[in-house]
Amino acid sequence: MIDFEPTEEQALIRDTVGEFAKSEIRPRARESDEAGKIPADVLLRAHELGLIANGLPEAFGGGGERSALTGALIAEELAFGDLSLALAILAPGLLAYAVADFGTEAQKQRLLPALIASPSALGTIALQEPRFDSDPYRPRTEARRTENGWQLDGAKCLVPWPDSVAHVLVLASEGQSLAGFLVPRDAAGLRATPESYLGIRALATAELTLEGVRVPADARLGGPTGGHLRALVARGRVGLAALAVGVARAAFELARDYAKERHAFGAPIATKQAIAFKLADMAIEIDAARLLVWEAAWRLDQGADATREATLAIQQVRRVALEVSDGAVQVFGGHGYIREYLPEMLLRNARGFACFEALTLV
Amino acid sequence: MIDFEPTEEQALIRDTVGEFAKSEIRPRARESDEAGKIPADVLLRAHELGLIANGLPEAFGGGGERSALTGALIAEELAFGDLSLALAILAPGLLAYAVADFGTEAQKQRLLPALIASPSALGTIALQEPRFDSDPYRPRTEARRTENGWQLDGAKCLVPWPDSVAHVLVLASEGQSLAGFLVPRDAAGLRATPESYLGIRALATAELTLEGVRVPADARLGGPTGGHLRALVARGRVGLAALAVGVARAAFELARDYAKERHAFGAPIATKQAIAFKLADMAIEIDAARLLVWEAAWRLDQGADATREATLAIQQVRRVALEVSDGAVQVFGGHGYIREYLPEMLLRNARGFACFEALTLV
Amino acid sequence: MISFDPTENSTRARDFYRRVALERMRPHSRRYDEDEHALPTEWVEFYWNEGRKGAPGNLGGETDGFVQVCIQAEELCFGDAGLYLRMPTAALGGSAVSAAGTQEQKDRFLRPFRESPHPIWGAMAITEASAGSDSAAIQTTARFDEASDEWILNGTKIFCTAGEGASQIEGGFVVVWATVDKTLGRGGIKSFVVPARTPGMKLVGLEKKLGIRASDTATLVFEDCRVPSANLLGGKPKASLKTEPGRAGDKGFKGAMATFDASRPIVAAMAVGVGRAALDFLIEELERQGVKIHFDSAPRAQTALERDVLEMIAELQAARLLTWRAASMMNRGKPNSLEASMAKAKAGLVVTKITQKAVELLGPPGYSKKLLVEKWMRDAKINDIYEGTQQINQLIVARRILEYSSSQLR
Amino acid sequence: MISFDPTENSTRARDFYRRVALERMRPHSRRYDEDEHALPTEWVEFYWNEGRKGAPGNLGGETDGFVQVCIQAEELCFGDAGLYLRMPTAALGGSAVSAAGTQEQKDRFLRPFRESPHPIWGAMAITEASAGSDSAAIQTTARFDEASDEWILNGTKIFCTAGEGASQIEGGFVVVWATVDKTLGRGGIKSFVVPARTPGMKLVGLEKKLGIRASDTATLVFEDCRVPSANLLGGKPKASLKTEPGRAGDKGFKGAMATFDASRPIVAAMAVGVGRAALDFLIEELERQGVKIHFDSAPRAQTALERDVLEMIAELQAARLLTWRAASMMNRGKPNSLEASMAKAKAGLVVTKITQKAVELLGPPGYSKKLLVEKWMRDAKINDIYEGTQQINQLIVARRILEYSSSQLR
Repeated sequence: MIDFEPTEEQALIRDTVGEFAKSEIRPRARESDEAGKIPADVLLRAHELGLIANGLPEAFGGGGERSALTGALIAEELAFGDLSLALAILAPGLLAYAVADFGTEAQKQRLLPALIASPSALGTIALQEPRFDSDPYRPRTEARRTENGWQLDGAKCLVPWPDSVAHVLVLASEGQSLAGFLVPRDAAGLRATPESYLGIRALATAELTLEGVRVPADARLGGPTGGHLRALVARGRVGLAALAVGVARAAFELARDYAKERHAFGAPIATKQAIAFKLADMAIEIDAARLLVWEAAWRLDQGADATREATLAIQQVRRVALEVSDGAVQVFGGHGYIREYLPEMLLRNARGFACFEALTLV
Repeated sequence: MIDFEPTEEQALIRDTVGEFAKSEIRPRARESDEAGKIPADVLLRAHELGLIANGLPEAFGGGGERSALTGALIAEELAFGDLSLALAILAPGLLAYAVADFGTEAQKQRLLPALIASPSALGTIALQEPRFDSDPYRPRTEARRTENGWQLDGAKCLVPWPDSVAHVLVLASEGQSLAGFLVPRDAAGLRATPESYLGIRALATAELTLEGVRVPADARLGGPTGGHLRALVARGRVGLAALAVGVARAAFELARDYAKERHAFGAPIATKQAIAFKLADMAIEIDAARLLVWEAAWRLDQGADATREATLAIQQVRRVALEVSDGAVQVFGGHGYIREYLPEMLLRNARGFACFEALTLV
Repeated sequence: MISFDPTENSTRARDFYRRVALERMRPHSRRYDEDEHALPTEWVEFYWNEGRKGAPGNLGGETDGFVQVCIQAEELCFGDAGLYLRMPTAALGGSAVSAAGTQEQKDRFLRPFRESPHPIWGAMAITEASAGSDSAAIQTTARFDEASDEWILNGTKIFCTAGEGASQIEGGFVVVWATVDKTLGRGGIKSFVVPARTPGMKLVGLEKKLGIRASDTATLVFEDCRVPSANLLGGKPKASLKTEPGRAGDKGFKGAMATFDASRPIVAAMAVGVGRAALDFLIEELERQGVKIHFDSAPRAQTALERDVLEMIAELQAARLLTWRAASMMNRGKPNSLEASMAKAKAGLVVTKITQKAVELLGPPGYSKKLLVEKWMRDAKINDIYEGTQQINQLIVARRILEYSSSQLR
Repeated sequence: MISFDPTENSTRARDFYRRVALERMRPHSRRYDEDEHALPTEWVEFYWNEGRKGAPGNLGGETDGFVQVCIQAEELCFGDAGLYLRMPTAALGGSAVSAAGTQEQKDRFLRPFRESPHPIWGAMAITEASAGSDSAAIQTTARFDEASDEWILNGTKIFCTAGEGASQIEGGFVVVWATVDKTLGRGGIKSFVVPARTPGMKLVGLEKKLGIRASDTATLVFEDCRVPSANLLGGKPKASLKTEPGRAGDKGFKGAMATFDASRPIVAAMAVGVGRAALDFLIEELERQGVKIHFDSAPRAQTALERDVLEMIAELQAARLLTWRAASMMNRGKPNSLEASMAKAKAGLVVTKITQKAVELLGPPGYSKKLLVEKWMRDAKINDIYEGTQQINQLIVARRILEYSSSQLR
């Protein structure tokens, strides 16, 4: 039956995370952006919520409650607090989810227990590439068979790269198909360079260059033949799209509240149709985008292919997040342009969704 | 020196044509649209203004005052009156301008005197093709050499087709290059079917099918080797773009005046920012588009290649004409949707610029 | 629980009405678009005798409630929005009676729609030349005549959808908004049920429109048009009518207003149907031309055409989901005025753009009368205008999100 | 005569300032973007000693007048908008003095900009915490003290561009807007020239901004800051100051306002420069990547990338031409308030979108600090905001086209 009400449990999780975002994340957003650093204490408190573990298999210490829809609700709330922090908080899931979804039994047993137990991210995923035409389905990074494994060559960027990372899942083209390879941080031929971007400045990311990186046969996610990772992209887009909705909502609510407080020509600027209608459009676009994200997440939870829905959602949300955050700067006027207020940061962060192709966040 | 003031002579012509459009064309716009017919008397009075002849070579009875810029000023004013009528009024120039620009001396002598003298269009031009990917620079219609001339095969549409037409200039791909061929109306293998479109309903247009149409060697515009017609497309786009500006301006002025008269909630709707700002954006976009058209026209008058400027102008104006006419319907509300008022017709006409690729109107 | 899974009932209804759309409406689309004021007999007869019964052998069990109603409306307008609006039903007039009428009024006015041997129509008459979005400005008056115990209506109504059928065919009726006391502004406006062929109600004209031409948009004049006091929607005992006419049939007006919140999701669904007609055709036609739309191309490696189509698909689905959400809230008995206006605003805008874009992307054939796409572009535009214009719905949304009254945000 | 042909003077100026942009500004762009409040010494010195002299061996003959000024501004902001705003010039303060000052005031305040041995700055201080677009709400007061024949200023000004240099470096000055009588609203607002280092004028802070970080945006506090009566811009004889302070220096305020119409085309040209920096880079980079932009592809056969770039080129050129038109009207001595606001509104919006799009189309590298595109996106956004926000300019345009007063359309 078609319905749009989360379950009571989902509503509880959403509200809990929302409260956490409001009281713990948002107040630290600006300082983290200026310092280019994630406050460790927030990560620890977030870990206590068990958001990631909850969605991973019980067999390896998780809660076994995997749901992309629930994940989308969580991601939106976290990003409503702050995008950099949301990504850092969800980072421990990047590799864990990929392994849980596509790994062989052996790979799960080898990696999941630690990934689930650790408060910090022991793994990450390398998907985007430093090119204008970066293509998640057809990476330029190549994997070629060697007699006893694989050789990887190429370059990646925007790879979440906390110090705790021990393994990176590198997505590469293996002939015509998309495959993933588990590469140890210290693998020979792998070089990681810290990056600096317009936005998500608090999040540590790296550009990776892979020159003749050799990995053994069991490093291929899903085994030598399995693990066709196209489905990973759809899942990765849903998570990002949910984050983008959170960023847009943050911008909208700031703009709405400011417009009601700020007076010009003797009345709140929100009483001017030019402002009020802009806010109305923001609200409509955000709700519309969220529903597209939910539909894609719901399909994932049905075990259906969500390539189409995820693509539509991320494409829509990419635009909406930018327009709404830009609109928030506009509503704030001069105050939107200075770093004393958040809109300029939201605009910088929102633009990031033009580069992030997919991250396994849900 | 960079300047945006027409010469006194241009201003005089513009105002004369503008007055004609207001008093003679606009009042007949609706009836012509409903009847699907151009009122002959308007064409005759328009002919007396000598708008076309004025721009054609003196040697053949013209005024020798050819200027794309002046032509753009005229086209905008006529289309401000009505698009169908503007096209019908300018139709006598379609073939004449093409021959004057690209014809051999012999072709000019053979065709121009009659084309210039006749009040009705003895010639027309066939450029658009009935395909979603119709491409003015690379028509599917093909011209192949025969021992004593050329054979044409293909299909054309949106060909202005008054009864008076005796010759049609068919644009075709001759190998890699774009060439034009003068085809008599009664040529064997040429079939003309009347068309009916969403807009420009008063203008008679035809779909042409050419099956093994054979024409002699001297039918090729510019002679067997000359007459490279890429430049014709740019000129044809400038004329259309100028018409589109006129349509947009008509829609804007109707909306502006209606918004000042129409009251709702105790005040003219123009006093609502939502309406007022929409009108402001219309005005800005129209002026911006006009300047792009002028620049392209000015380059033509300099004898420079205007491919780039004409493409930018037509692309911009295509969007602006649609948005402004749609906006006018919106400002009129329910009245914008009924045929008692003009906005719905302007919207239908404006959409036509998505199909018209180029017409030699200036 | 969040779910995008229609019930079996909805699926059957969707398939049934889609077949109706393609087999019973499309074949007549062009004819009744051109023959503007003709009655589409085949369609009207079919709908009255079979169509309205819905999918044969209706199932029991779970239904999507109002969402299913939206799905049906989408399918029928996927067929033809003009013919949809010409369907013999009580339409908005019926919604007003069910929402605000007394039991007696419901029986009296709605039973014929079940029992009449021939097709009949209901309609709602609100708009006036100088009262569009601003219904408080209504000039049509209703005077109570104690002697005859009747209301006497005087005024002119325009843009009355289905007004021809509802005013002329025995058994139908028009719900007319009129003021019993101009000094009371909105408070003085009541709605009255005027049965078809009531003396004093005259059909003086039918609009010539850009689109939805199969639908009759009437101008109705009321000259000393008398209806029994029992026809005041949600009527009050006569006594109060004399002493305080302002308080008469309050439920009537509020209820009639309420019908808009209830109808907006359906209107939005109708819009989505028109948009889908154009979009589906575009995609099929492009495929016939060898252009396939991919959902997995890199954003910066797409063709302009592909990106346009992806945007159109996403926008239409966004409008559909907003519509379903607003409807599902009604299933849960939640107030949905904000969500209904969001859906209406988004759907109206989206389908206007989609259909205009479809005409463009198909090139000259899209602009030609040979295809129906140009008609769908004309039909779609009404969704930006009627049942609350784009701007009115934005205004409602703005007021709700800002928590402003209609006096704080005009 | 309509012409798009720049004079030889303009061409030489354009080439000169383009070289300055690439050789003297770009090399410092990243550093002074990161080192936000540092003085860009190399640039300031170069500009003061050489840059401002313009193209060597200036020609006589025809010039494009104000259009040439716009061309120069575009080139320098093509270099770096932040550094441009940090140039040692009298800037808006200077425009106010030339537009509204008495001859004596022009000599006294502008001569130093020709003769000072070291770089100096001028600035205009209008905005206050609670008076942004709404300058009538200005709270800063000016009280006339007969005894000392001085004006006494009290209040706080924010968002004062070049306010650090203008308030701190001997020889510079700040034009301050203040009210001599709040009851007079706009009529009570006058402008006063406060020389740098005047006691009572304090620099209390510099904003940390999204972009144009090389430019100093100051908060200035005025505490019993005294300036001689002769510093009232366009001042009137003392007598009237006592009897009717409201009428003092009317020319002053109107003139200061007038400087906005005069400056808007230049501000629009600055915007175009920033947009062009991003667009030119995008096109060059795409070519390096093997993507060529064609101007003759069929609309429905374009790549999404190609169409985006064509739109960006068209939009930027449209903004440039609106700008030149507004400037050329000044050459002809025509009022250009409407055209100036059109140019400002269009340019601000266009370059905001173009730079945001350029970041997107370049993919991750565009988002990275390795390139300057992300900086240009940050710099560009100011054009939607300062010197009259997008909305204010739309409002001005709307009033002009509707012939409404500021009270009829708020």
